[in-house]
Amino acid sequence: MTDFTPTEMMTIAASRELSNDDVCFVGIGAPSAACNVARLTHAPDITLIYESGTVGTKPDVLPLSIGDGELCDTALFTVSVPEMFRYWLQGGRITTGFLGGAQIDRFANLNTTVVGPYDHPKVRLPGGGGAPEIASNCGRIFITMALSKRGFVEKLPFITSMGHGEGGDHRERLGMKTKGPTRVITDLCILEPDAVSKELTVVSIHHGVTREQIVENCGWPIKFASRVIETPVPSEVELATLRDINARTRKAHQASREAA
Amino acid sequence: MTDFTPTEMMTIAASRELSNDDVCFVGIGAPSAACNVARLTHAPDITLIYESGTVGTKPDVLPLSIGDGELCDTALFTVSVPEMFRYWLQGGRITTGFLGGAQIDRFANLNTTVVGPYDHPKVRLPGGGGAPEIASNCGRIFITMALSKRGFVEKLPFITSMGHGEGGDHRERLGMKTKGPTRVITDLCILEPDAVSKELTVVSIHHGVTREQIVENCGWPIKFASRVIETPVPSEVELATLRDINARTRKAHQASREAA
Amino acid sequence: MAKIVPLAEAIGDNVRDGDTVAMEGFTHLIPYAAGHEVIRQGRKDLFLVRMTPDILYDQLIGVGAARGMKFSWGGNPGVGSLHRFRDAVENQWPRPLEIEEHSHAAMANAYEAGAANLPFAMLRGYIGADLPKVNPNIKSVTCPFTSEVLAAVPAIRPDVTIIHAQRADRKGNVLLEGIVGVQKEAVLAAKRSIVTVEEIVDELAPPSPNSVVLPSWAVTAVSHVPGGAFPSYAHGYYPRSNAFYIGWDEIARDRDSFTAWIKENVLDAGPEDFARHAGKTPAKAA
Amino acid sequence: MAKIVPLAEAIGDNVRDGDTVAMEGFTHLIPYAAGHEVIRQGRKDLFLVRMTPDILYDQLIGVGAARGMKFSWGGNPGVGSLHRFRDAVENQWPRPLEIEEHSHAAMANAYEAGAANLPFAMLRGYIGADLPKVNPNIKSVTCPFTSEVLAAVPAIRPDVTIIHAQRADRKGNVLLEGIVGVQKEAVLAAKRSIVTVEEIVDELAPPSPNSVVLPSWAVTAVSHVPGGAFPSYAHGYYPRSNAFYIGWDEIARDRDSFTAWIKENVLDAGPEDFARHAGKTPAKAA
Repeated sequence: MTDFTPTEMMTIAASRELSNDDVCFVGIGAPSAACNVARLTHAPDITLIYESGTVGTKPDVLPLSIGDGELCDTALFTVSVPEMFRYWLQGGRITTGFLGGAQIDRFANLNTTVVGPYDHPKVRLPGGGGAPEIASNCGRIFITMALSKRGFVEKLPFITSMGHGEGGDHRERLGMKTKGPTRVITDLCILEPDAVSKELTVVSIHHGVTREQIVENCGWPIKFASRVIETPVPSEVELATLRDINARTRKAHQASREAA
Repeated sequence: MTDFTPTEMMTIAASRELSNDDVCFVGIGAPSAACNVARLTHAPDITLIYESGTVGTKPDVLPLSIGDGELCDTALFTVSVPEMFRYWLQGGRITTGFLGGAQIDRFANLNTTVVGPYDHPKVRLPGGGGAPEIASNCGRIFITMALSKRGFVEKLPFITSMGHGEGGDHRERLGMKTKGPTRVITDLCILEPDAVSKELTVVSIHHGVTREQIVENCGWPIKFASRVIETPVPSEVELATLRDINARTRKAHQASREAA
Repeated sequence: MAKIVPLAEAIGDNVRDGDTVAMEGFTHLIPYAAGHEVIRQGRKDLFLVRMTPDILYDQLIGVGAARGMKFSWGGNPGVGSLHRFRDAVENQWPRPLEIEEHSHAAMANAYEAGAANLPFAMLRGYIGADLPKVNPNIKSVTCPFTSEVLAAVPAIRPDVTIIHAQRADRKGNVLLEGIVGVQKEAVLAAKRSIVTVEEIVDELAPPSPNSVVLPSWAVTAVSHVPGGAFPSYAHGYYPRSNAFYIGWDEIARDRDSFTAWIKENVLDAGPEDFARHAGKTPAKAA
Repeated sequence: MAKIVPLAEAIGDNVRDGDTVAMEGFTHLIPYAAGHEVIRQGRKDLFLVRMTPDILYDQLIGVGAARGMKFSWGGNPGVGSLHRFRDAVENQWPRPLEIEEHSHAAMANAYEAGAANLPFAMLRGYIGADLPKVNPNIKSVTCPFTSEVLAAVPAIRPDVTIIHAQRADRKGNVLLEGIVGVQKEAVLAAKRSIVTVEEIVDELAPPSPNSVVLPSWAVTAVSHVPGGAFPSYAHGYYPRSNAFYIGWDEIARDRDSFTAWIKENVLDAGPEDFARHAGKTPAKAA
């Protein structure tokens, strides 16, 4: 299938990275869609956890918030938020965490806190929430963000959650044993940190996208790996599954709007 | 009623100290009997907590262990043991804790750990269990122990849980804000710490007991308060309630022995 | 023992100007009716605490009831910004707002430490993040066995915690079910606590011996306010109004439309107005 | 994902000579059948961890399977001493037993810290008590905000934790109910874990969304052993045999009668022998 939107490609590319053995800490938006597409296609036994405390959820529609009733109704069990962060996240039980943000730098550090100085911000963003500890305690991190000059910046005004810090072995030097961001999945391409420098590097370009588009939409001089492939286009099943769950979600949210 | 055993007197004297507003951390044996007699007579709304995690229990028969099924079946709710010790005991939510021990000294410090040196004990006792933190975190402590020279000793070989330490303001000096042992209820008399020195002092003598008996059964030269009363004898209701619950308990344990 | 009283009395007796107040609820069971009563009674100079300040705290900030806020994520979930919160931080309208910002993990641990009567909480946290540079209440502690350095934050000990729950019995024992968030910890960490409930029943009847229960003697006041969590939800009673959350973006973007909304829906309304949301659309899991 | 296997295989695969092993259960759900299998397989040099070592650990100590024990209360509840434990400590029979002794609060916090992947636990504890003088694993930590000094103990991280639970589903998800003790923490703190269960069912069907569940991916092996907690009990299945606990005092007092009992009831028996205790006298709360 070549009739898909860039966001659909991003979501489906993310879903492919997940397997039955994954225990995922899911965020709202693209990660939630990606995880549930994986669950409904190639990874039926994947475990999805939302930070509201719901473990092993199988939502029929995507939640608007991290704590929608649907998540609890379909969960294997639900724990308190302190337990979620202590036993499950800090306990090292999560294989894959998803993050996103307003801004990212070349070492996959993220900012969701402020634009401008912290004490006198130009734009006050929502803040980090679970991100600082998701970034350090999950086995690996996937980041989903649309590629844009505003989002992919040379220097972050604030590091909300650390990716590869200043690059190289910075994580190890700070005592972290987890991998950190291993994939950044955008609407145009997929990036991976370079094995040594940890600088994000294009490894896969989505169908129909040019290198020029990627360069133009990145705030730093973006590097390409020596071998760059084309991201396989969404299969019919992937696309149908994503569109179905999005349609069910729209319908459910509309119903709740009418009932309100 | 004057037809009662010393142990019955001890249990009933302890039960009288409790009120509807008390939240009690109950131990097995005399404390469990005393708390349940209070609940079945003058303090129907008393809250009984056993360290196994059962909160607001109303057992029909007395438990043999701290975690008998009866305690959970009749509880308002049951929490994990870490929660019990963290939120409820250390959280400062318990008004009255009960302790006992193999040995006690004049400042109501207790030993349930060893007789002889710790590394080469003559008798290895079960150990402290919850006692060290019950002693410091409950609002006040009641101790029930039969008065005997073996139990009431001049010097403890090991302090399992601190009462008034070396006496005086020792608790305050260690930063404790709780009262510590306020009553020691024995089968012969009731002791209270002196207001200043904190040395245990006889304040009430059970019916039919002489001062000589008390002196002879204590391992240190025991002091009497300037005003000593006679402990009111058990009422018919108190005695009937205690004997009923003891009879029910015997019958239940016998049944379980036959079924075993 | 908890007193079972009307909401106005519960708030009047227990929430004071200048108090540190936690109104908790992680998407679920957010105590909207109680928060509106706080606004109606004109409380001021409050220091608000909450992991996920959402619309309710946007409202409290927008009317100027708060001098400060301790939080870990201040947004409208799935929708975007909290415009009143942003206006306060970016433009000091209607008054400046002192902020103390943490991560979720730190806040959750800090409530837990408060409930456990510890002075601080420790966590494997904030590694490589900038918050410790701007928040002096993030320090460190060293393990006496391994010498590992961990992050440390002060325990949260609110003057008063306010939550919403499914039901209470006539003695004031409270049952929470579903996404229970940090509510139990927030209540146990506080000096005083208020719980609004959907129902008051003869028998609490928890479905499991291990259900989440707050005993009457650990709660200060219980008030019967059906629908009191709307537009949040009460598992087993009514669903979240995602539509309201989406609609709030428009209302709160503008100071005047916000102020008009508050007058009509808070100042000129009462706790009884929440009842129309209770059970209107039965929750799936009822 | 947990493997559902016979008990002999679960123990054979996961318990090794020299391991630090926690078989937890606070009066309720004590994994007797699994402990007997450990004895039958001749494991040795184990370092046993448990808050309340009762008869099961008396048996393991009495057969000489343990090199040491970390504990907080070592008695026969409501009855008296553990004679095999005393014989090991007082007379080094059948071998010396290294002990590391704590309070309940410290042990519970240490398991909790293990589950939370922290290197140590802190508590307001041991004030004025003598244990810190004889246990070098009790240290202190200072609050970086208030300068208060708190007790600190190392986190418990067993090589393997063994527990008994009411039921599992066919994927290996486990439900515990009633007095749940420290079992969840002990499993999450361990490298490997074995759960014996009364029943394996198609649907786990927890009675509440907040029931105590261990997901299959947090457990190593599940074995179906009905009656496997006897003479302890399984809430909803069968009651505690208080009579057995009372009778044990006589059996364990003497080395020969103990050894004869072990031969007859452990060495010459099997996990299937526990089945006769399952459901024989239905529990009240079933």
